[in-house]
Amino acid sequence: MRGAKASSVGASNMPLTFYSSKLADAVNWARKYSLFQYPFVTACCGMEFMALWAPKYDVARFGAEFPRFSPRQADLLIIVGTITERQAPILRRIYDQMCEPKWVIAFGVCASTGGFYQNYSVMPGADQVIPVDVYVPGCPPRPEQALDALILLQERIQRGEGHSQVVLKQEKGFDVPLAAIRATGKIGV
Amino acid sequence: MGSDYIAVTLVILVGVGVALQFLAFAKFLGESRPSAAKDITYESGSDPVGDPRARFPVRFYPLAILFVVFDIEAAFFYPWAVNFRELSCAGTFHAGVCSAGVSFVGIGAALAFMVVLLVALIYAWRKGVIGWG
Amino acid sequence: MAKIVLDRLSERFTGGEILDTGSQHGNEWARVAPPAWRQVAEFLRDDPALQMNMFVDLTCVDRLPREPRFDVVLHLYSIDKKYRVRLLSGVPEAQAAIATLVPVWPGANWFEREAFDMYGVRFEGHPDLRRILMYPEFQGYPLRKDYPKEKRQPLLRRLPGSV
Amino acid sequence: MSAEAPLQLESRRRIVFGESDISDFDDEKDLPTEVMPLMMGPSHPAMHGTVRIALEVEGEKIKTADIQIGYLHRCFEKESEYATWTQIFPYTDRLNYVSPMLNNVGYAIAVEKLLDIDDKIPERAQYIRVIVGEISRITDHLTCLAAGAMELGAFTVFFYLIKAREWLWELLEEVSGARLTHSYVRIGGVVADLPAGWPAKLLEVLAKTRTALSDADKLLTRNKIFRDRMDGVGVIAKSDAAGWGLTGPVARSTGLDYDVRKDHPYLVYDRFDFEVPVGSTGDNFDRYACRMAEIFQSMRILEQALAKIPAGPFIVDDTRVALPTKRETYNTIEAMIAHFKLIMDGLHVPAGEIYSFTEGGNGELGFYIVSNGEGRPWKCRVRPPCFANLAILTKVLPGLFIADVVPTFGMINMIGGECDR
Repeated sequence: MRGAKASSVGASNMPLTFYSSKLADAVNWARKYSLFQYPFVTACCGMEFMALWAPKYDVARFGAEFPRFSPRQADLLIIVGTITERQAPILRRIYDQMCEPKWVIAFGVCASTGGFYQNYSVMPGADQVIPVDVYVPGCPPRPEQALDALILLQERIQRGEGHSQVVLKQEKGFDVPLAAIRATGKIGV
Repeated sequence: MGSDYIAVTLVILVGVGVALQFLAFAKFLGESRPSAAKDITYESGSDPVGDPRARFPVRFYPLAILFVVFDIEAAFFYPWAVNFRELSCAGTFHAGVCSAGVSFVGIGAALAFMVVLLVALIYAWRKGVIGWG
Repeated sequence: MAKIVLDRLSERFTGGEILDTGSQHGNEWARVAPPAWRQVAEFLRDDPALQMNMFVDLTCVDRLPREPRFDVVLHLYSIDKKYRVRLLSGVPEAQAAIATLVPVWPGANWFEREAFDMYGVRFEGHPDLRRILMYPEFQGYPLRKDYPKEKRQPLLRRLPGSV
Repeated sequence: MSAEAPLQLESRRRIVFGESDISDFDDEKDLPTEVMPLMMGPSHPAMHGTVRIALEVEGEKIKTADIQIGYLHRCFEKESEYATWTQIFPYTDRLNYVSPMLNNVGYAIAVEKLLDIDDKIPERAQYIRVIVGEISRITDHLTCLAAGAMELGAFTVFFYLIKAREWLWELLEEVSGARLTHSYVRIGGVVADLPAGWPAKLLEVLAKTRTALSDADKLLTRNKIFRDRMDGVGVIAKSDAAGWGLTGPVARSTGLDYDVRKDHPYLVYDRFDFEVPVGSTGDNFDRYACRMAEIFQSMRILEQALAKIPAGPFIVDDTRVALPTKRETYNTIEAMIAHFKLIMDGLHVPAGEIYSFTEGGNGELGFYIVSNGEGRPWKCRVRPPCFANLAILTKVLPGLFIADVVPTFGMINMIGGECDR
């Protein structure tokens, strides 16, 4: 077992940190294997993305194959293809409407940096408007790269380094918002 | 007789318990950060236009009512089906054996019920309520 | 692919509407004076010998040093006769405007909107002349030679590091 | 109570006691309804992510539809003005990214005509271009039908057809090195010869694809639900087809028999016999049937091409245009100089204009290229077939239901890269 990651709660109440980090690991484990993706598909990478769902490179093996076409029910936003300046507000709107915790994969070079379209209409990378967790190079990336990116993201989620997880830690002081413990400071309320 | 009620209450308790458990997980273990941008209605990424509370054609209403009527009609068939053999037995019906001959009450009750609703269905159909015209 | 198109045109329009004709790499082309643009187009569609009924393409070429600066280029095709022709018409930058062809071929609608969006050539009489590819807040006409390639006009950016 | 008030009551009474048919309800006088604007936006599963349709809806019926595109405008023309003639090939891959080879071939033919070397292209290169082009056409139609069926709920068909497409992509990957963005064609021929044993694999894959297609066909073609959603929906009249500039399967489904491979044969298409499937009513089902039939015709072409392909060079050996082979470059000074000049100065196309057109996945894919003799094109315009095919939806959509937008838009096969360029 990895050493219990000391969450930011004070080290004095040792059982609390041990308990909360174990629970955090458990919760992150649950999140990592039930990612519901919102496929924000725009361009050629979409064809490779279809191949990802198809029997040969099946993404269902990683528990992330169920696409949710509403941001309300999704926690993983996969940006597949080129994001143009006209698409940017729409991408930002979809990202805002997703519930935390949420993660973002920029699938393909165009989503990561704009690729070889450096011109007036293409936005140089989706991270100009939203924070991205995992960048996948390739134009289009091979399905194996996409699966690798998914595994990379799952490891980040397990370590609690996802962007929205980090932001939450900064704002609320600990990884998993154990409202009950936070409210009373005691375990097993 | 008492044990039946215990079984039923147990089923209800477990059902409600599981539901509440999921709600508790969501409330205590999930992050909740409401924001203005999150509350805007989702209209495929675009700014929502128009007001959803506009007046829409009346056709939706009769169609919905018809659905409710025939859905509940289907629900009535379950108890009838469970007791069908008992109802169709003229005499007393005990442990799967009917003492007297076959009575028409079993099938008749359902048929009467269906005919009444069938007439309503035909009337609605001819009025053009079903389908969009 | 046939000389007959150019011959018919020069027979029919003797009043100087057809400035020049030619054939290059197997394409017949004719340069038309801008005022006669609609008239020549209608003739090509309605003439029984030509019947140019398929609207293929309409675009604009920015020949910067040369005046008139913009060339509106129209490609037509006759399905039954299998003739093809290219009509060019020079339009100066000052008042870059030409008659619309939407009443002649409805397919011209989007192509003219795109030519307007990319080059700024106005099409008089077009039912709905607005940008088609770029967003309405975009200033300028990107495909002109003097518009720099990477001059972005972003709608939205986030502060680095912010959420 | 003014004079006409009782009349108002009168009509009210007539409705309540039900002497009138319900269809009278809908006229504006009795129960006026308001039109509700609805955005079927870019980020929508059925809108391929790049089209927004601003609908005005009255209950379920669409009154007006304003199709807004441009969400995937990647400035192909502006990029091609800053790239050399050979560097434009990767951009052409990403035009109609469902059938990239057909774009490569279309662009290469246009530049070869400008260079006046289109008659010096070796036979083998032309055959290879036809073969990889037809494979790309099959993957185009497979993807369109798969996505169209999935949007109507037929997920199994999606898996069958995408599995078939996977086999074909593997073949193209063997030939060109990439599954989707091949950049395999060069000016003057192709970049490399077919690998050994490849034709045998192609024949085997064609057999497997036929079984996958017959499975999908059994699931869909006589399926009542599918037919109800497709028959008589989104009808396009044949008289409209030419005026709107429709080409490809969308035009052929209306009965307009126009296929560039038959009417203006290019490469070696005139040596193969194949039919052009033509529909009759121009509704969604005809477009589906045309694409399905075209796949089988493309397979026939492939089999004949594999039988007749001659041996020989796969690229023209004119060093002004094509790179000499590696062995020559290292061994002879002339090839070294030619190789160096071609890499450093690039290709020089004589000044001139050309509009060359080929049969792309969605119809007539035209390249209008203006060159002023430099290493870069002055203008390289693409005539996108699906741009014209999509424009007619503004006329077709009003009157349909909201649910009918999905199959109609799916069968038009609008590809973002090609439509917005």
